[in-house]
Amino acid sequence: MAVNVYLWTSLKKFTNEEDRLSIEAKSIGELVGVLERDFPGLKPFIDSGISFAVNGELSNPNSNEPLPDGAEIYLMQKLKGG
Amino acid sequence: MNKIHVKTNINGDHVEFLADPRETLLDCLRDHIGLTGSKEGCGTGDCGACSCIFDGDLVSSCLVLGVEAQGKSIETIEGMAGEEDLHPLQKKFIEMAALQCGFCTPGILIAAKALLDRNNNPTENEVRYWLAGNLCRCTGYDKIIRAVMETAKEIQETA
Amino acid sequence: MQYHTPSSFNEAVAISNSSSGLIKYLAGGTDVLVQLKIGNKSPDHLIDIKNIPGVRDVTLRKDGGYTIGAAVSGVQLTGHKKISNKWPGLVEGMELVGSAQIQSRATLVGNLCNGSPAADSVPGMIAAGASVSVINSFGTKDVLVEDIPTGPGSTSLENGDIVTAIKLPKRNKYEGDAYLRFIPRTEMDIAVVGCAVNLSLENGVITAAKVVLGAVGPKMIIANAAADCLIGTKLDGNILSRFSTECSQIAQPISDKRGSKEFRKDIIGVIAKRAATKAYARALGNN
Amino acid sequence: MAKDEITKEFKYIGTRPNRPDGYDKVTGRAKYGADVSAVGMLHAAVLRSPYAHARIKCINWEKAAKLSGVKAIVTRDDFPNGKDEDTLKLLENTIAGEFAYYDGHAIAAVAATSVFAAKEAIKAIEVEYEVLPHVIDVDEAIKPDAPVVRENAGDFSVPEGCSPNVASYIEFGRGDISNGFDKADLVKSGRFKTEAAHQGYIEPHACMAQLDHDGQGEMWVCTQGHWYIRQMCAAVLGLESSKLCVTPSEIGGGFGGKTTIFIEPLALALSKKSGGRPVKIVMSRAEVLRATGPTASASMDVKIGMTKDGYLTSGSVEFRMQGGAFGGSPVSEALQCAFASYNMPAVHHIGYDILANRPRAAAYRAPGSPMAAFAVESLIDEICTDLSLDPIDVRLKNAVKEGDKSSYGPKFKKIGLIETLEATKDHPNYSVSLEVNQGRGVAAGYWMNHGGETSVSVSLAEDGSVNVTVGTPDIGGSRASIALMTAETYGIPYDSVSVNIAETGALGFNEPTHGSRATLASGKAVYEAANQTISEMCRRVARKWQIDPDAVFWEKGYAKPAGPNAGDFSPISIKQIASEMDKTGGPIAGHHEASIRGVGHSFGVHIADVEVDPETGRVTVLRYLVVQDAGRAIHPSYVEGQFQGGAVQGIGWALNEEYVYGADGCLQNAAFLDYRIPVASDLPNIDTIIVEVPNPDHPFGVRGVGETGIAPPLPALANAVAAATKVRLRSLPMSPAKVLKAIKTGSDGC
Repeated sequence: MAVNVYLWTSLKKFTNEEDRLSIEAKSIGELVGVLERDFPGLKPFIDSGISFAVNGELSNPNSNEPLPDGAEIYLMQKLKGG
Repeated sequence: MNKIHVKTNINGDHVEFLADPRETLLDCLRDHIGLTGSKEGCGTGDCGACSCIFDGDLVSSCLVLGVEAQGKSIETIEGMAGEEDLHPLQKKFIEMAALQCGFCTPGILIAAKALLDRNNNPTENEVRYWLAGNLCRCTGYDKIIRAVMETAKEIQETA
Repeated sequence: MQYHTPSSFNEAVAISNSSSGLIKYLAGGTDVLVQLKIGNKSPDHLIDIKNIPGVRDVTLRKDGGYTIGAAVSGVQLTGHKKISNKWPGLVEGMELVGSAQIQSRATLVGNLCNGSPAADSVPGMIAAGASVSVINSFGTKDVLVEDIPTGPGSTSLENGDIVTAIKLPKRNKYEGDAYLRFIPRTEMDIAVVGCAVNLSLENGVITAAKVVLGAVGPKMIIANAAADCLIGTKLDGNILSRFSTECSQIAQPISDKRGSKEFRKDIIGVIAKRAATKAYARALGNN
Repeated sequence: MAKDEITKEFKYIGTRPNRPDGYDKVTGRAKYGADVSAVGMLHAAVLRSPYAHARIKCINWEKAAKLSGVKAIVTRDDFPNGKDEDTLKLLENTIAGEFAYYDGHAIAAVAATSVFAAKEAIKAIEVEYEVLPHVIDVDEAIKPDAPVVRENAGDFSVPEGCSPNVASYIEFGRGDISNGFDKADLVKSGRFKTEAAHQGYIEPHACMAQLDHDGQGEMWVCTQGHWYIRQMCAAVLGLESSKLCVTPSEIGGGFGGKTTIFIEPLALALSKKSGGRPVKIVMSRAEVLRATGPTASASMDVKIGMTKDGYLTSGSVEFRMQGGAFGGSPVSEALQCAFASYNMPAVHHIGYDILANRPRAAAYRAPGSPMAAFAVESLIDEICTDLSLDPIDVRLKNAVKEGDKSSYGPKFKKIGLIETLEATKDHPNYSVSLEVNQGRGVAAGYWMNHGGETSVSVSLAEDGSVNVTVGTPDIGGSRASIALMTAETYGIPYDSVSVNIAETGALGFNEPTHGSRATLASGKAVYEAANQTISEMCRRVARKWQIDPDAVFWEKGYAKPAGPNAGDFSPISIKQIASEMDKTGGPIAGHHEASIRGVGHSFGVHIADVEVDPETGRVTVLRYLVVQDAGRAIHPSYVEGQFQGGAVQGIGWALNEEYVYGADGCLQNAAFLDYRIPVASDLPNIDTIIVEVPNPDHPFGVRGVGETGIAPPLPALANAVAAATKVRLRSLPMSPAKVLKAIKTGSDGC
């Protein structure tokens, strides 16, 4: 089951200049594992706090909730609020 | 530093306290008498959160020394409500949501009361200028001004 | 810090003479308490003059002028109908000092003795030709208000001098004054520039003028050259624009957090022009 | 109540009852940060750096320690080392180590038996400084030869060759922007600058803390989030989190500025060093302005293309934001907000987070969004003017709607920008005729809103009234909105609900009242927790009726048989269930813990009418309108209050608020006298329209409402000033001096 992962431009240098990846993952937690394994340059970004938007909805990096097939996932910098 | 024995009247009660002459009236109200309703937002007379009535005059209690209270009569927010009920301004502020965080509210209520005691039919502009010494960061003043105007209207109607 | 409450000015002078260290006088306290809060050094002696009889009185003298006690507050002054009618410019200068809360406490004398070149009530007093009564161990004397400020935060008053009252001269028909200042907000700011204008008219023609500029020099500037160009006119033609330029040229502002030199020079002329127009209208109407 | 019922009429939601804490707050009884004392309490004062940048060579506090009444002095040496990087930054900002990084940076703290004694002791501490070069302005700080604020401050994201003051870098976008610009009939670009603004809450930071040598402590503090305080204090002091009990006082405003620590660890450390005596620290206003907040200052390059019929074809931004000596400016949020209102084929964003010798930027209401809105909405207005297009029509043509991809990627669900624009256009303010020297400005703004970690509980009292316990401090009426949602969920009167804000030991973790989340997130969690108790009540009634629990349903405060097949039973009220609960199984309570999602994005549109004095440059706001999608206004008065308060903060930022630094890098206007927040006489009434396009992911349709309102005023006023003067100001604040200069020279030099 593959999901579509979109990265922000400055991450491309760690993903062979791809800003869109198709990755086999059933949960965000699993996705993070794959990203860190295949693209180790992403690890510091993920470690420093990152948000995942799954079909328009923010999710936790360690979430075990199942991902819908073909989900559109955006990696986003962690947000602040006032 | 020698402390000075001050005898005064606060909200109708005889009160005595020992003041370091460097202490402001606000310090004395809050720290010696336990009346913490008057707030310190700046300590330099710029925000009005410490507003009190001092011998009939609206003052910033951070700009009055505690020792100056000797023989005076002071009204604070704690004395604003009657025994039975809130002051009309207090009621109107709650009803019309004229407060958000509530920190500036005691000072604004005291200042607004001082205005309405002098002039129960102020224009909106008069209210805005009178309350210019009372900073509020939450409300944008809109609901505060409306509540004061509405209270004035009610006071006139019942008078 | 020792706190004193003398019951006469003589007693205040005696306390002052017998005390060492930094001595401050407390009238309205709106500057002294701020200095206590943020200043590096507290005074050693604080002499509260408010218990002295007469300090909160406004009296009409035999010569027709008014004497305003050293502890008369802004609220008292603005509430005094006769002074407000005769010297609206002087009164509005005082009224612009701070908030309603400040007005209950602040005094003309305090505003003067604080020595700020931006003090709102001082240009009006100077333009009015007001003087102060000063007491010290040698006796009492009258000094023109314009001779008191000497620079930012400093005055010509010496240790042991206590100002007991402000004296306003008699007001005549067809005279009028005005004070305007510029601030970024509508209230609660220190003047970026200020200007007081006091005019005397005969048949609508200006016969005497005093123009005082605030916050554009180390102390208030008496703009005689600008005042001169008003004399003999009815503020008609291009007089106001000449006057405005003259005031801008006379001003010697500095750049600080409240405004640049250039901006102050620009707007002092505008404010002066507007103050002159207002003073003139008042003089015309003041019969 | 099911989610598909959100369009239904509500009985309590949408009404305007008195807030539960109203009485306390109008009588002076409400207790804020500085309002408590304890037996044996000490007062503390903090020594702060008089330099913008200095090496601290030596701190000699022996003389101070000998002064009468002095009980404890702490410096950096009293705090444990060996922290992770984030904790180290927090600690560095709490108390300086080797370097003081900004004017006002804490150096040492003293606890003494009186405030005066503490202040005297501060003066007696001797510090030897080696003054170092400093940098204040963001465009200066990014230059390669700028003074280095902190060595090796750049993180892994920073490209090679950047100034050492670049802390992080981000770049994202989509589409082909150069192709987009080619398709435009008009392409404009410009540089925009905003100054740092302080949150300006009227209550200075204050806390009272107590910490024993066994590591157990407690704290009373004014904060937006006491779990954050606990977490951060525990981290910098090396304490076990659960042993520190943090109780939030009432809070006198926060706006993002009270979501982190400043004095709190100092109070704990002083208490420990003085043998566990309670220590109170209350900041002065000058300390608040010098050492807390503010938001970032920004320098922003924007380029936008539009067709002559008003369609946006392409946009690019490069934002440089200075967030103080430790980084953390909201540059990525600003970038996300920049084009979020518009459906554009191509957008590109670059952002730099830059260090300067200023206090560490704290969150401030929609962090980053106001700056972005100022740059983008100003430039769109310039293009509309040049192409003679109506600014609302242009925004309607380009407005994002459900299903559109946002400028930063994810798709929008149901959103209300179009409805908001239409309501704005219909308002009478848009057609009032203007006179000479007057101008009208329109601008939109966006905030994504936030859900976040949330824990709540509800419990039924024996008389059928309900206690709700939440962990989000009430800054602007959230007790009232939470009580309304609770009343609606149960179908019981608003007055039968009490909302309590609990200390850290009473609930699971809660993020602060930030990100416009209190009503949204605590409300959603309370709805879930209340429904647990409703299920339990239905179960107990089912047992009583000896029917299946599924055959009992809840309506308007009563358990009822689900239908004729369930049996013929008289409904049982919550009161009766409550009165019998000791006999039917004991206490009835529910709780809910979650990371709340489904925040619902928030859009607002403002119209400002101004008059400009052409001789002095002074701007007077004549009329002001805020239109914003609230999703669902739970308590409309407090929603309006958020709109109005946000707008006025934005007006202050646009016109007169700024940090003024001297050549020495020290802050010159650390008082409300010269840090000029708007006063009552500066303003007209602020008109509001609450648009309600319910958030489909919230049980009552709520979207956060707190933050969006601060973004549009900056460009709305700039656009209005431009309309009034025919001169475009591209830097804030639009202080009289700057406006006058622009009128005289045709530009503000930005």
